[in-house]
Amino acid sequence: MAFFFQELVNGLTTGALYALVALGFSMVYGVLKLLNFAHGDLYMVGAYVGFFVIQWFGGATSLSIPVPLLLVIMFALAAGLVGGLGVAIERFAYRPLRDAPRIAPLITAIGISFFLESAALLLFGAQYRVYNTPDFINAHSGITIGSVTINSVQILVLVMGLILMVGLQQLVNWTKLGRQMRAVAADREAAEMLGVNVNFTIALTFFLGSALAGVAGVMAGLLFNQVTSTIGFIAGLKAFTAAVVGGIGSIPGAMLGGLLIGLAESFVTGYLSSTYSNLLVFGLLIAVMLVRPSGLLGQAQLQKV
Amino acid sequence: SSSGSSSSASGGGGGSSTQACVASIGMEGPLTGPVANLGQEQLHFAQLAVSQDNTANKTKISIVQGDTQLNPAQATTVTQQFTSNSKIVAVAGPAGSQEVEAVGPLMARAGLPFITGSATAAALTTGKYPTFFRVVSKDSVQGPQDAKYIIDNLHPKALMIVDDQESYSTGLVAAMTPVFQAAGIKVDHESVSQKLTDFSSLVAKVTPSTSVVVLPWQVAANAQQFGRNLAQQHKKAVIFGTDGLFSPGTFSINGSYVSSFGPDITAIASDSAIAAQAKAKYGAFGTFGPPVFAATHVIDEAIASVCKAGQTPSRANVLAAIKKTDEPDSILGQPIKFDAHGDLVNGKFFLFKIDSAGKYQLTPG
Amino acid sequence: MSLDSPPPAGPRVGSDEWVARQAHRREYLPSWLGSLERASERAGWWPKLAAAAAAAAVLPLFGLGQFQLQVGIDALVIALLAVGLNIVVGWAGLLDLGYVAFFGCGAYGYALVSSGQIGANGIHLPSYLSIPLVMAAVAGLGLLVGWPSRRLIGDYLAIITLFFGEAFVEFTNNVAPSVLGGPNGIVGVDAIRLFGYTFTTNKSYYYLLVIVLVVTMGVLRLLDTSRTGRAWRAVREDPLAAASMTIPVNRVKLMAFAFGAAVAALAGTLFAAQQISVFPTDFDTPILILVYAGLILGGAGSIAGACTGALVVMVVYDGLLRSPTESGYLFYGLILLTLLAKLRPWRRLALVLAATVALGYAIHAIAAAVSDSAVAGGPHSAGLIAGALRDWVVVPASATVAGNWGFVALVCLLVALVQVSSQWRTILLPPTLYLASFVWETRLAAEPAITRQLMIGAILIVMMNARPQGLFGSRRVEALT
Amino acid sequence: MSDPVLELDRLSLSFGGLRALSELDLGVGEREIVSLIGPNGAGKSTVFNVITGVYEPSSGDVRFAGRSIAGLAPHRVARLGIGRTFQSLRLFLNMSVIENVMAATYGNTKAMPWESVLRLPRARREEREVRALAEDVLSFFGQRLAGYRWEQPAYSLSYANRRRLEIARALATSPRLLLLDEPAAGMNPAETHEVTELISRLRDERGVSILVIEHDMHVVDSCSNRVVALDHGVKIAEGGFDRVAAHPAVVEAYLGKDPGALSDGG
Amino acid sequence: MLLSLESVTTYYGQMRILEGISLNVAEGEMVCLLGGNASGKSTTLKTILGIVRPRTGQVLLDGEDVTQWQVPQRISAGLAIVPENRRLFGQMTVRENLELGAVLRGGEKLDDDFDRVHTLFPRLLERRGQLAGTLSGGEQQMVAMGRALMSRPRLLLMDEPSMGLSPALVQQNFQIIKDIHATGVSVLMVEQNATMALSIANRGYVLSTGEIVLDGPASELLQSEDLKRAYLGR
Ligand SMILES: Nc1ncnc2c1ncn2[C@@H]1O[C@H](COP(=O)(O)OP(=O)(O)OP(=O)(O)O)[C@@H](O)[C@H]1O
Ligand SMILES: Nc1ncnc2c1ncn2[C@@H]1O[C@H](COP(=O)(O)OP(=O)(O)OP(=O)(O)O)[C@@H](O)[C@H]1O
Ligand SMILES: [Mg+2]
Ligand SMILES: [Mg+2]
Repeated sequence: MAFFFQELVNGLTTGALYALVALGFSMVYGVLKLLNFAHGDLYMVGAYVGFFVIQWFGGATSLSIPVPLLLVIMFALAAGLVGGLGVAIERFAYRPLRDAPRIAPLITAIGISFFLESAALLLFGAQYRVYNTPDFINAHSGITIGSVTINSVQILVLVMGLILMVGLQQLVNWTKLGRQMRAVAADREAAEMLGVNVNFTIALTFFLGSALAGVAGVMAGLLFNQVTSTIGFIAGLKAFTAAVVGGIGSIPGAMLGGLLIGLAESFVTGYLSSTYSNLLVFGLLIAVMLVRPSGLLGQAQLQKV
Repeated sequence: SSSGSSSSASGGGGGSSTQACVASIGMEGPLTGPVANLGQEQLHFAQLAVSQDNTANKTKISIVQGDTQLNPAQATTVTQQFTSNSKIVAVAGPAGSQEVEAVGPLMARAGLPFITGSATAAALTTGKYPTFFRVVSKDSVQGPQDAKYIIDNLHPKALMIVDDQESYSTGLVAAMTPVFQAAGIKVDHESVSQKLTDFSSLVAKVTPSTSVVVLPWQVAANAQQFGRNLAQQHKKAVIFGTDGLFSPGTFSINGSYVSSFGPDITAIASDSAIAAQAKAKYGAFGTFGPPVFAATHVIDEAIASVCKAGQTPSRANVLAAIKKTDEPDSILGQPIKFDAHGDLVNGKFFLFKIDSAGKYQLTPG
Repeated sequence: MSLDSPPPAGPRVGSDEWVARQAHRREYLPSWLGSLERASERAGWWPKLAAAAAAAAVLPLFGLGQFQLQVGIDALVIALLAVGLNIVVGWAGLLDLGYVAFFGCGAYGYALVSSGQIGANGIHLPSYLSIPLVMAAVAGLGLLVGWPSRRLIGDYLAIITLFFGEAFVEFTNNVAPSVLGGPNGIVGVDAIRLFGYTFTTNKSYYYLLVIVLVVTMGVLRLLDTSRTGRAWRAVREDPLAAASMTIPVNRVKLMAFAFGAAVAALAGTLFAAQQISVFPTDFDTPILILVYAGLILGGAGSIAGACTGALVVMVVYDGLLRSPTESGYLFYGLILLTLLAKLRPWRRLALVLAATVALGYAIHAIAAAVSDSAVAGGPHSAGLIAGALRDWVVVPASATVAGNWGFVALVCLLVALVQVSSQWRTILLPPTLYLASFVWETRLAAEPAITRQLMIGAILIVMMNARPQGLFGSRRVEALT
Repeated sequence: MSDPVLELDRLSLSFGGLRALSELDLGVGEREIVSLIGPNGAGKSTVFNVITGVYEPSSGDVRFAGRSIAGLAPHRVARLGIGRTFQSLRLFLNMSVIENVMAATYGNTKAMPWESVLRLPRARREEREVRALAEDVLSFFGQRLAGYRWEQPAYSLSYANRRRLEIARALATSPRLLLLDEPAAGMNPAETHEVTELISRLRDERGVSILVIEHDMHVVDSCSNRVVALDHGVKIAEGGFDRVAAHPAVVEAYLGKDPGALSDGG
Repeated sequence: MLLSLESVTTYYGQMRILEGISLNVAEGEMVCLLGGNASGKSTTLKTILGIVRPRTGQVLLDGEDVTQWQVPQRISAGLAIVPENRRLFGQMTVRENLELGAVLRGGEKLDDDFDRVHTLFPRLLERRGQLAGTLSGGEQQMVAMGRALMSRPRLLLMDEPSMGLSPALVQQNFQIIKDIHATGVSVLMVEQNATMALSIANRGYVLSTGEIVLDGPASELLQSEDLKRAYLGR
């Protein structure tokens, strides 16, 4: 039973991380119907930002500021910078393609992904950069119940993930801004006709989505300790999967999808086989999709004929 | 001044002929893509070797980069690029055994010598690729040796062995597993993708009786994370890693073992200059660079010796010179000499145990 | 077909002449580009294919080396894949992200039945049996994978097929290593032997691929203009309307999957035979990306577009960008072309170019006067470019850090250029151009492998922005629902 | 009424809680034009969707030429001989005008892909026939869809011509029964008049039965043999135009108290 | 003059849709724009609102050149549109749709505006919590008009407000338009239903293939032979 709970905690933590990345991905999809394959690379940039913040304040072993402050700076800076990067990308690469066939921005997104990944390789080098989280966040200071351990980084990830997800859900559903975002998502031209500043709204969505990716990147750095230019690919893939399985464009769906994948991976590895874990997880997700073709929480497209 | 020139008895000196000794070396490795960290390290050490040897030998050797992304099809294209470039007289690389399998025939047809610093599959040196050499030992030597060490010294009742779904890793696992099984040890064979960075769920599977986890991986940072996950879940198993895990500063889990085809060049007095230079120029490095340094150095010296003999450094001449290589010492802390199939004669292994400060201590074994 | 009823003249109250006057209302690109546009609109499809085939056939006569031939082969394989993918994506409108797995299945299938892998002596089927067999088997697999397309639409189908693609790599890596070889793949695959001729050399494979590609394109063209092709496109346009017009939508979608898979398998067999080996990593996402890039850059929905796009992408990515010299030409060439196309009038172009040249010499002179080491590096480009730029671009002795910052500044400047007014753009252009050159010579040319990835990314972004519908794609209207 | 071609028998359908159709009986006879009228949201288009298999009825039956077709897939219904148009146009916009029409013959042709590729006799014959059929149905609209317009992409057509093309496409399925959903919507009075004539000609020259939804009373008045009025999925009146138009429930729910008040007052 | 277009030419991509259109709407006037399908009526409205930009020519509001203005700016200056096909946000409630109409009026209380809309369309008060997508066609049209009124426009642009509505609703609709006009809002209306539109408008323009081919007072246009033949003929 302890084993079960241990795998549960592990699954929830990675799942929360996937969910955050998926959330940003899904938001962007919501307003632009764009599969932003560069989303994972924004996450990678976020992880680098976190790493350089640690370096800037003296490195993991000799921090010159208190850890909470460090964390705040890391998250704020990653959110801001990566969010800004997202906005720039939207302005530069996606905006000219707003009215193009849907598949065109897909290739642009791949181009962006190539570009970001190799730019990181060029600027930061190929070697793995290491956070050394345990040196400044005591990994053993978490909660231990029986033989199940939840370390403090996992707690941080779970709590922050939850807060961000709920906050975003509130923002989209109950604020004027959220209403504008939903309006743009539903019918861009109609929204524009009402005076909604479509460019601003889309830029804002990109900012939020990318900032989430940045924050998730820092969390991944804290959790997995390492960052290199290629970590974005897998993260992007997981986000895409989570978003689609949950029902693409739906915020609770992205959360659910992320958690589901995290848990599935954890339990499949734990109880079945790590060798076939990806195959089995894929199989499971395919089964989910076949039962619910528009994702777990996605509404079946109401097609009025 | 460096170990390279001081240790090389065969080459040395430099081209005394009036003509400058000009040639190019192709460098094949995963310079981008998922394991760019390995490829870039290899490239950096090749560049270091060439610049040192050029100064020492008064040669004008340059490097042509070929990015394979550890993908055999790309390696084929790169190799075609190299074989059609007549200036290229030898190749350092490619990195992976699959790639060697893919390009071996092309290299042979072009008479282009190639020396890898990391392809260790046993099947490569059965004589099918006459221009192939390697400065590292093969799996069939390292695997059983490591397994024997583990059995004799760590006495596990059960162990977990995790491959990373690359040819390097699966090769070693295939060589080790029978030895463990013959010794009656319960083996839990797992496998994870190199791209995975979270091992907590795998670590949860480490049972209390599992006292050793063997990680024949290429990405040291992943092993570090594995070790941390072990500690977080209060698991006591000892990590036994191979070559890729040799990476002081990155992999530093107290009490782990690393078996490596290269020594810790930072700890070898004669290598300290190179190590310092590499560190200053490119940052931290692991064990994938030094063998490529050695490979490149072998080529450099071969070219220099051809020039010195008054001949043009053609592929055939360089190939002949490489075959004759006999370095009493090298950056790898061992002599370099090839057998008829291109394997290193008497390839050595170095075993390190990591202490609580993260230092790699050479362990006799 | 009668095209002779003349379009009516000027507008009259209440009459509906839009279509009639459409041609007169269309604006073409300026000058010679416009004439090219018209000319290519007029030329027929089959003559164009014949001309392209002839060009491909005579190309090797101009002394292509082994490398160029290899690039040609790679490009032709990807083109074949893109043409096959066009059936699924371009015609049937199904976003299939697992397509490359069919390629892999074709290659592995051929490798298994044409090597020593299975059994004591292996199976060595003759090519005229193995190729159709593999194609048929993979087409069957296509039906299976396409099965979810009955229920899933759009991006939901995309994810399922993406799983399939990933699963293929996982499968070949992990399952039955004694048969599939695990990460070590299958080596020693037989050459293709047809009509008593054994294809061994690169040149022979080049010609084989040209023939196969041309025949495939021809076949697909015939299919496209038949009831099957019309049904595919109808399903893409509006599945419900298609169903209401007697088209069995699911069957037609599955057929697209099967045909696409068969073409991919064909490409796979040729690939395996030419490479003499197959490995799981050969069929991973990067290949998929290249195929998609080619298809969409060329214009999804058009056979010619798919083929041309793929050839362009591969020749650039695999051929030109691999060599630092050529990628230098490409870099400067693209900059010049962009300026030529975008900067109007000519006077403004001349002004910008002159300012850039002057700026460079000035900076170089100042830098040289201040410190020798500031110009000690010398351009990294080879050949002509280096000569031309020697006294113009500043390259410090140790330039990694300066180059990196330059790169960041360059990206920022480029983003800024899009935002500012046109006067500011003219003013900012010369420093941007100079900075671009600086970054190239100090940093990018020194890292050809990384630069290759960077450039292909940048090229994809710029090309898609310049022509969202692709090179050959015609303007598409997506139904407003 | 002669033998009915189409017969709806106590047809009901709900969307969630909404009862879009309830216990609807309706028949269309051979060579008959029946108009379906009713306020917005009455369930008129839903009737079409149930007949053509887009929706499955919750209860009740649909019989076409004596055979039950409820729950059949749309393409099967179409092959049996029911052609339709859509209220919100659903053309194959990026295909040419003639291809739009030719595509609709898929179910009535048989050439396999390889026959098409090799241009075997059957494929060639079918292709000839299909083309002839397409030209024939397009020529039904006089100059409107003739000549140079065949090779134009459908998106380049004007709205009215798109409506015509939808009708042509439906005709190409060789239907016995044609379902037209607001064929005159978005057309000006002159064009509307043309459509009215066209509908009558379809019956007279092609011998098809027609069920038509229309809001324009002039159309309904001048071409229908019989009018059925729906409200909230329930039939509220049936019969000749004059009778239905005078029916108090229809006036109340649909026509408004004072038809023509505004246009007369202007 | 409240609104005037001066030889406006508009393109969609490579396609020229409007060819030098000039038209005026005075304060308090109701003007209708007629024309065959695809003659560019909607495009004209979109050009006025700023959704598409003219390549040449000017759009003037109160004599001021607003050609380069963004849509929000123009809406603040008093324009609003009831778009073709209503274009409601189906997944949002009626209330949210109305609120979006006042999107530019940050913060201030909207109660007065809601009251105004609800007195014009009492039905919308009943249905304020319902998802707009589930309304009947006529109710949707009411929401679209109410939504446009939320921004307190001086000039209301209407694109085929009676399209697809049942006869009863068409009449009701025209009555509402008259009411709105009576409250002092100027109206520029695109309509297929030419007779009805001209019967309540002051002036009219006729568009054909992107050019204005006829214009004048509504009563004169109703008599025009050309127009009769093309539109009213039967
Ligand atoms: N797919 C669907 N899901 C849910 N409700 C639907 C669906 N299709 C139609 N409805 C509802 O069923 C009712 C009848 O719709 P229908 O389209 O048949 O009306 P109609 O009579 O054609 O109206 P109109 O004249 O406006 O076209 C409406 O309330 C509509 O909202
Ligand atoms: N977004 C667009 N992109 C390209 N072409 C367009 C676009 N919108 C409209 N068009 C074209 O411009 C022309 C005029 O369209 P517009 O919508 O202005 O006509 P309209 O007079 O409003 O017709 P309708 O009576 O059908 O509403 C049409 O040919 C149409 O195809
Ligand atoms: Mg309807
Ligand atoms: Mg319109």
